[in-house]
Amino acid sequence: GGASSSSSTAASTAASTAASTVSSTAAAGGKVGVCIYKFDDNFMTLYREALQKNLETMGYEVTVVDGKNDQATQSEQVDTFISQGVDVLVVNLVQSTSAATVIEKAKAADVPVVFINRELTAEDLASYEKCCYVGADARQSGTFQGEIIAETENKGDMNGDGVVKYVMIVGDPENVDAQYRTEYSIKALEDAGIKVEKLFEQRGDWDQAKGQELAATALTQYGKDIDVIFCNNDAMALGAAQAITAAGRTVGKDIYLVGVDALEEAVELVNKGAMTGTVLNDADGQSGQASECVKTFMEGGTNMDDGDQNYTVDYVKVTAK
Amino acid sequence: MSDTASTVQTAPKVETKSDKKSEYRLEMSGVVKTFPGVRALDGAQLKLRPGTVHALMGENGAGKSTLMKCMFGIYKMDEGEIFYEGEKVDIQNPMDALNRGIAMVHQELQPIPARSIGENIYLGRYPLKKLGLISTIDHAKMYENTKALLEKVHMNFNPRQKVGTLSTSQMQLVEIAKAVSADCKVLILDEPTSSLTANEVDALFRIVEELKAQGVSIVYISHKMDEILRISDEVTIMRDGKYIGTWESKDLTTDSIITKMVGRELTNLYPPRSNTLGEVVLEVKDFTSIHPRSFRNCSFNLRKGEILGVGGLVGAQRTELMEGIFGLRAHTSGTVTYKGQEIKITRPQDAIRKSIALLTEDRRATGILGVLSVADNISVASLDKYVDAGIVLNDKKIENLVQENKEKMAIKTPSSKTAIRSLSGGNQQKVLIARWLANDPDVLILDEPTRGIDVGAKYEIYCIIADLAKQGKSIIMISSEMGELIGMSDRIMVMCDGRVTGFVDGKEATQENIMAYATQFE
Amino acid sequence: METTKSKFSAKSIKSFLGNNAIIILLVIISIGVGIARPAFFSWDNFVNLMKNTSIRYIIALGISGCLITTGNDLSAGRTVGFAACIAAILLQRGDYASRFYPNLPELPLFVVLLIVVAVCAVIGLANGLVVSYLKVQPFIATLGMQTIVYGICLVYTGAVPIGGLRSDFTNLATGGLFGGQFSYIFLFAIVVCAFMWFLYNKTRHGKYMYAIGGNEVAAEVAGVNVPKTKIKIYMLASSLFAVAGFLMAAKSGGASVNTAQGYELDAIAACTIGGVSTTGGIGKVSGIFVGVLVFELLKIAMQFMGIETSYTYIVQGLVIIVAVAMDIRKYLAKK
Amino acid sequence: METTKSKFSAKSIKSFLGNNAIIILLVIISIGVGIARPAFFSWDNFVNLMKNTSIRYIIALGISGCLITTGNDLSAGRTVGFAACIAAILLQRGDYASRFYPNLPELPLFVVLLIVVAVCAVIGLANGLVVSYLKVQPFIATLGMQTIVYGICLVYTGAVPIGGLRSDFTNLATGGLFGGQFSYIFLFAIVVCAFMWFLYNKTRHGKYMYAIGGNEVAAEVAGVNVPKTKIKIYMLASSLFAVAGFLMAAKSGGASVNTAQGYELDAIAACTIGGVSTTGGIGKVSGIFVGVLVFELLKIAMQFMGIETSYTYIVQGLVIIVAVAMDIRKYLAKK
Ligand SMILES: Nc1ncnc2c1ncn2[C@@H]1O[C@H](COP(=O)(O)OP(=O)(O)OP(=O)(O)O)[C@@H](O)[C@H]1O
Ligand SMILES: Nc1ncnc2c1ncn2[C@@H]1O[C@H](COP(=O)(O)OP(=O)(O)OP(=O)(O)O)[C@@H](O)[C@H]1O
Ligand SMILES: [Mg+2]
Ligand SMILES: [Mg+2]
Repeated sequence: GGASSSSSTAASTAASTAASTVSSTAAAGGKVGVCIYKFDDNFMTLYREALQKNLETMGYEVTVVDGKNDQATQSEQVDTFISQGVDVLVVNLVQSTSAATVIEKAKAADVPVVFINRELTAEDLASYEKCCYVGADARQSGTFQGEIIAETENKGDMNGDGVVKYVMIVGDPENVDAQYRTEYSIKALEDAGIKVEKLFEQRGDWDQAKGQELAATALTQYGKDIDVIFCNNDAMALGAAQAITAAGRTVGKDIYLVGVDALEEAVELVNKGAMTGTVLNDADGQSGQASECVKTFMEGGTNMDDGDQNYTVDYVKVTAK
Repeated sequence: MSDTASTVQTAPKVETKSDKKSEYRLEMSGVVKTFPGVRALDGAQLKLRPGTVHALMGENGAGKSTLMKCMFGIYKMDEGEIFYEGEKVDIQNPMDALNRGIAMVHQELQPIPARSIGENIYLGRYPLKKLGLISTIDHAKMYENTKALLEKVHMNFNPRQKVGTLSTSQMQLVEIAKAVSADCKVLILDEPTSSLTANEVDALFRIVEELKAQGVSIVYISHKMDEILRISDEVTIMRDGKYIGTWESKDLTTDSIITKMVGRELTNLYPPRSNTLGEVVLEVKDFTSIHPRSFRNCSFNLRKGEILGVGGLVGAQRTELMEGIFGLRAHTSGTVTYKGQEIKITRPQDAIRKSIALLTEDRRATGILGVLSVADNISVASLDKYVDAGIVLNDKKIENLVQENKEKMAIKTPSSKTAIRSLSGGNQQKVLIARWLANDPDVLILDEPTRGIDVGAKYEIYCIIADLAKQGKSIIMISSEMGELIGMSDRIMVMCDGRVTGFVDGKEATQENIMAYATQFE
Repeated sequence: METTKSKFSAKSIKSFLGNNAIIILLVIISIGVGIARPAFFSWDNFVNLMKNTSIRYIIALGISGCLITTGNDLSAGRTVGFAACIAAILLQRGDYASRFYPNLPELPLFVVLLIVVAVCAVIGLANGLVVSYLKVQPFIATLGMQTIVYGICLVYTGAVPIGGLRSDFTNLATGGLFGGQFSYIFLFAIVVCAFMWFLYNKTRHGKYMYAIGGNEVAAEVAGVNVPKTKIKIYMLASSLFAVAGFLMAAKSGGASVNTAQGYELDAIAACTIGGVSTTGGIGKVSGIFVGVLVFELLKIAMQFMGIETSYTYIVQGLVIIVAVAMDIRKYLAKK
Repeated sequence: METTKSKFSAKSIKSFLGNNAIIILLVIISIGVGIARPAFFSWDNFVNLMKNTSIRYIIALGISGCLITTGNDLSAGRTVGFAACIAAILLQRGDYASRFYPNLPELPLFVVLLIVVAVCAVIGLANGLVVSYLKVQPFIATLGMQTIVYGICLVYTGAVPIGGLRSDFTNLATGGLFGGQFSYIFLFAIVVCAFMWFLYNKTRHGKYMYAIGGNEVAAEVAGVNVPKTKIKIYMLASSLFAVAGFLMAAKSGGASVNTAQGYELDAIAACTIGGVSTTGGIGKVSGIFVGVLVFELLKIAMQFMGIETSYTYIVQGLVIIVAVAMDIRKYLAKK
């Protein structure tokens, strides 16, 4: 594909190290319990599948459970894993603020924890030496969205009225990703010295059908005024793409559309010019890193030499060249 | 109806005694109540003296139940006033009525099937005991009292038994027990005996006499003339929601009441019959329920053109037997031979396909489709007949059917689109009979067909039955009314305690020989 | 009887207002929003509204049969989602890189529709059998089925979102008759509506359905084949969910296991607002349309007014309650 | 009459099996999993199971009153979540960086519990009023309320997850009597259970509740104050949801707007499995416990067996249906 990644090198390095580790090892068994915040999340589906594959190739027995987007359910699952006697826990928190409780439980049972995807506070992270965090900085994904628009020829101002008027389709705001992407995408535009104006901001709950409906409403209401449609994820962006087509508009010609996740179809649309851009959340890189951390703990090791328990993998911008 | 009303030489509005307010415990006057499409009450009135039984009479749909519901706070009157013990009152709801000492046995029974007899009787006024600061229900006392009450109405039941396991008539007794135990000043009995046999009726009357002696005012609604004359002191008659008059019972005869009620004279109680009996159509052999206490080893046959009466005491399992034959209840053994062929009926559909119909006893629970229209209710069992092109229902044909029956059976309904639940009880019954007649059945099983039906309409129903028999249809008629059984049946089968104990020929039937079989306990 | 006339008409005006309170509410909302935001009265917005309404209406019509027989179908949303996934999978572009079935030939649209309907009808059949023969309350039976269908959909799709749909498929939503103004989605909705009206009013099945809702035991006594009728109702419901899912995939240009989650609750609310009685036996095809319209109009109206989403939940909940409370028919039942 | 005896006892064995089929199922599952995964029989796992069960049991008990009166409370989950959020907000550590109310003094636990119960009781009051006086079907009334409560919670918390709870609060879940073995959460559940048993079986309120469920008109005609009783039921339900939410926040160490989302459906399913009839009038405190236990045991058992999550949905749905179908009491209702 013609999609090109234009991002810091850290991501690719992290990804490649992880990949090499995966292929090199086939260690003796050990039980890993993986708690995913929600099973039907697009990105976490890619992530957990990669993670499961990695861990299984490493020779571990893996059980993955679905937290159903409910911290109480997830806490129960953590309890069950602990009483079941898993060796390492991988936790994609439902609520980052509940990290302390999970750590407390794990600490009491002396089970190492690899937190993934949802960032916990440095304070919590530091409270237990057998835990670490592998993830990406959610703010970055928003910033990249803004930058993609700022890097367009007319700096996002499609109708040339001097202001970038935008529509924001937001995910479930309970997820910090939604809040950060909404905030930082606009901040990036402003930081680039661009004048912005919000026309419409509604919740699409990460859902394609809702993305379509909201974009359709926004388009009927504001028509040509709209310069950009920002979507917190690609599913909603794909829905918005439908609405844009139905409204007789053309991405790149009279409107811009960006998402996050780099779903295959979105990447394809980007290549065809039917979407302005998306941001890759590097599932392979992150899951590789997470597997690596699991292995370290499994083999009795500790965190990075410098004691840093934080492993961050960068996002990657995806635009047509 | 309205033109017949004018032909009556309306009785002078006799105020039986001097018109002093204090004489009455309760007075209702000028009561108007309209429902969408009907004016159910139009200046109705009722005056009750303490310590009397006041019969309230009128045709089906005359507004008797509606008037009582206004008194009991179930309906709000549009106009009119109620004086209770000399004071003008506004009865808000049943709770209010009960608190004032008004109790009611409802025409449409209101049991709570999943709870025990005791809980049903003491619902709303459970005996309590103190448990420290909180009061809890005194179960022991409740069940003890219930037992005593049940004995009073001649029911030998465990007070802890669930009401759902009782038959309609037994539930009616429970309702009566509940009302009489309410320690009331006014007691309304809306067709309390519609499914009771003579014994229970006697027991009820003894209770009524007792209450009367204690000074309770009793409103007694019934379509059974003999009961009215036996028990009542005064009679108020209504027609089309209007007050016709009040008389002392001793001045009245059955005939005069009927004339005042229906606005014309009714000479015969039963129509002449000219049916001829043919070959055996239905033969039931050794029919036994899966329920050990229900019907067992029942055998009988039914001939073409025959009216077979079924008599027995409450609990004789007549209903169960017929429902068993109709496929509503399971049986373990026994055969049904229909027109020479052994048939297997496991659900009502099978029976209906064989052209057997059953008018059930409990109209509300198993008969009417409450929220649906009169038209839907009449046509539901025979829809196959009104279909064009294999699927499309022909509304015109259905409407014709409705109009035909409305006339033939004098069903009083604002329109064919009216929901059946807003008809009076008797009119609902007529609709249900019409439903089955539309299906043109060969064997028609009628379980208490005239339950809650006024004398005029009763005669019409008897005519229909006689006519059907004449056309060669076979009819089984369960009835708790001795007169009806004797007057209408070619042959009477008597049951006791789940067994068939004997057959009596219609012409030789008397109250005595039927009762002899009906009490043949093992 | 003459005197009743005048009173009667006063009453009937009141009852007219009562019966049409919701429509009056709709009109008021529309006018209010239309004045504040003129684009609300644009043709585009009307088309947009009708497209949203069409699909929900099909779902609501499906569920109405269950409600009228005092049943329910909580598996509706998940069934719609499952149908959307299957349709999307079978209608991916040949050149789409991550095709689910890389070697699948290009199937005609109506074949896929038939397949989807057939698969979902099996779900409905299962619901019907469980309700009729195992005598599990519909609420619970279909709640169980909701979970099962979701599980099956997860297993089948692997929770991967399905995209890359053929343009002739998505054209069902974007295109239409008369130069695209009369969306094909309407066409589906109109056909379904006509079919359901006919079924409910002109066929034995419809009458039996109302009879069961009115009094199940009495219907049985009257010779209605209750189990058969119920099974048909649940199968028809699921088939309509399948149609809705098919259209939804076309409309949103893709599907995932999350598609249409929770739509059953909206549909039930819409039915109830539209006068379907959950105590059974009552409900009209036209009423249900009004109920669905209330929902969709309200959603779009709030979006137009730019009400913050958190508040829209509060407004929507209030409207559900108020709309049902305003329906004075039920107060007339008594007193 | 002698002959009936033997037949009757055969029947009663059958009915025993039928009535206890679910318990038998539970035992079989436990033994099976216990053999395959010995850790399943550990004390820790038992404590874990009982903790999970306790909170769900409180929710199910709350909802049972609504179900017994043929009502429902779909706002249960959201109310629990709202309660959890309020409790968490009021019980954040003083030194926690992002405190919701930076200057809030340290409130005693029971004061917070009272506040939470009071707030939720208002929700229940609203439900009860709408159901009793506006005559909105409970399903719809509480569906509307579900949306409203969610909206309020979103507005109140700003969708920010709440953490940094005081350790005396989380200790409710982690600590307990007898050296922590007897969790405080059990204690709550036992008190609630005893209270509800007493209420349902020994008081007028309980009898009225069953009577309304059995036949609402009958109850009204017999002088039961139906609106008052219903309002009490809905208020009590919401109050129990508040208690559950309070405990849930303590147990999961935080709360957010999504906490306990959808729990009402689990609770309703558990009640039904436990023999509460959604057609009203029937349901026992002990049965509900069994129903909840089935759910929680099954969840843990599947996790122990490492069943792939997608399949666990299918299993769970099947178990709901089978468990209710197995309850042969309903077949006996008619003979
Ligand atoms: N809830 C209601 N809604 C509409 N119409 C009603 C309602 N209740 C009664 N009616 C009408 O009011 C009239 C009087 O009915 P009511 O039940 O009082 O008669 P009744 O004298 O008790 O007759 P029956 O002897 O058959 O019991 C009837 O025409 C009936 O159709
Ligand atoms: N579901 C049931 N469970 C247990 N016992 C039942 C059940 N149904 C009926 N019975 C028993 O059957 C008898 C009821 O018979 P029923 O009174 O209906 O006979 P009947 O002769 O038809 O009387 P009637 O014609 O006056 O109704 C009672 O003894 C009752 O206890
Ligand atoms: Mg009457
Ligand atoms: Mg009987």
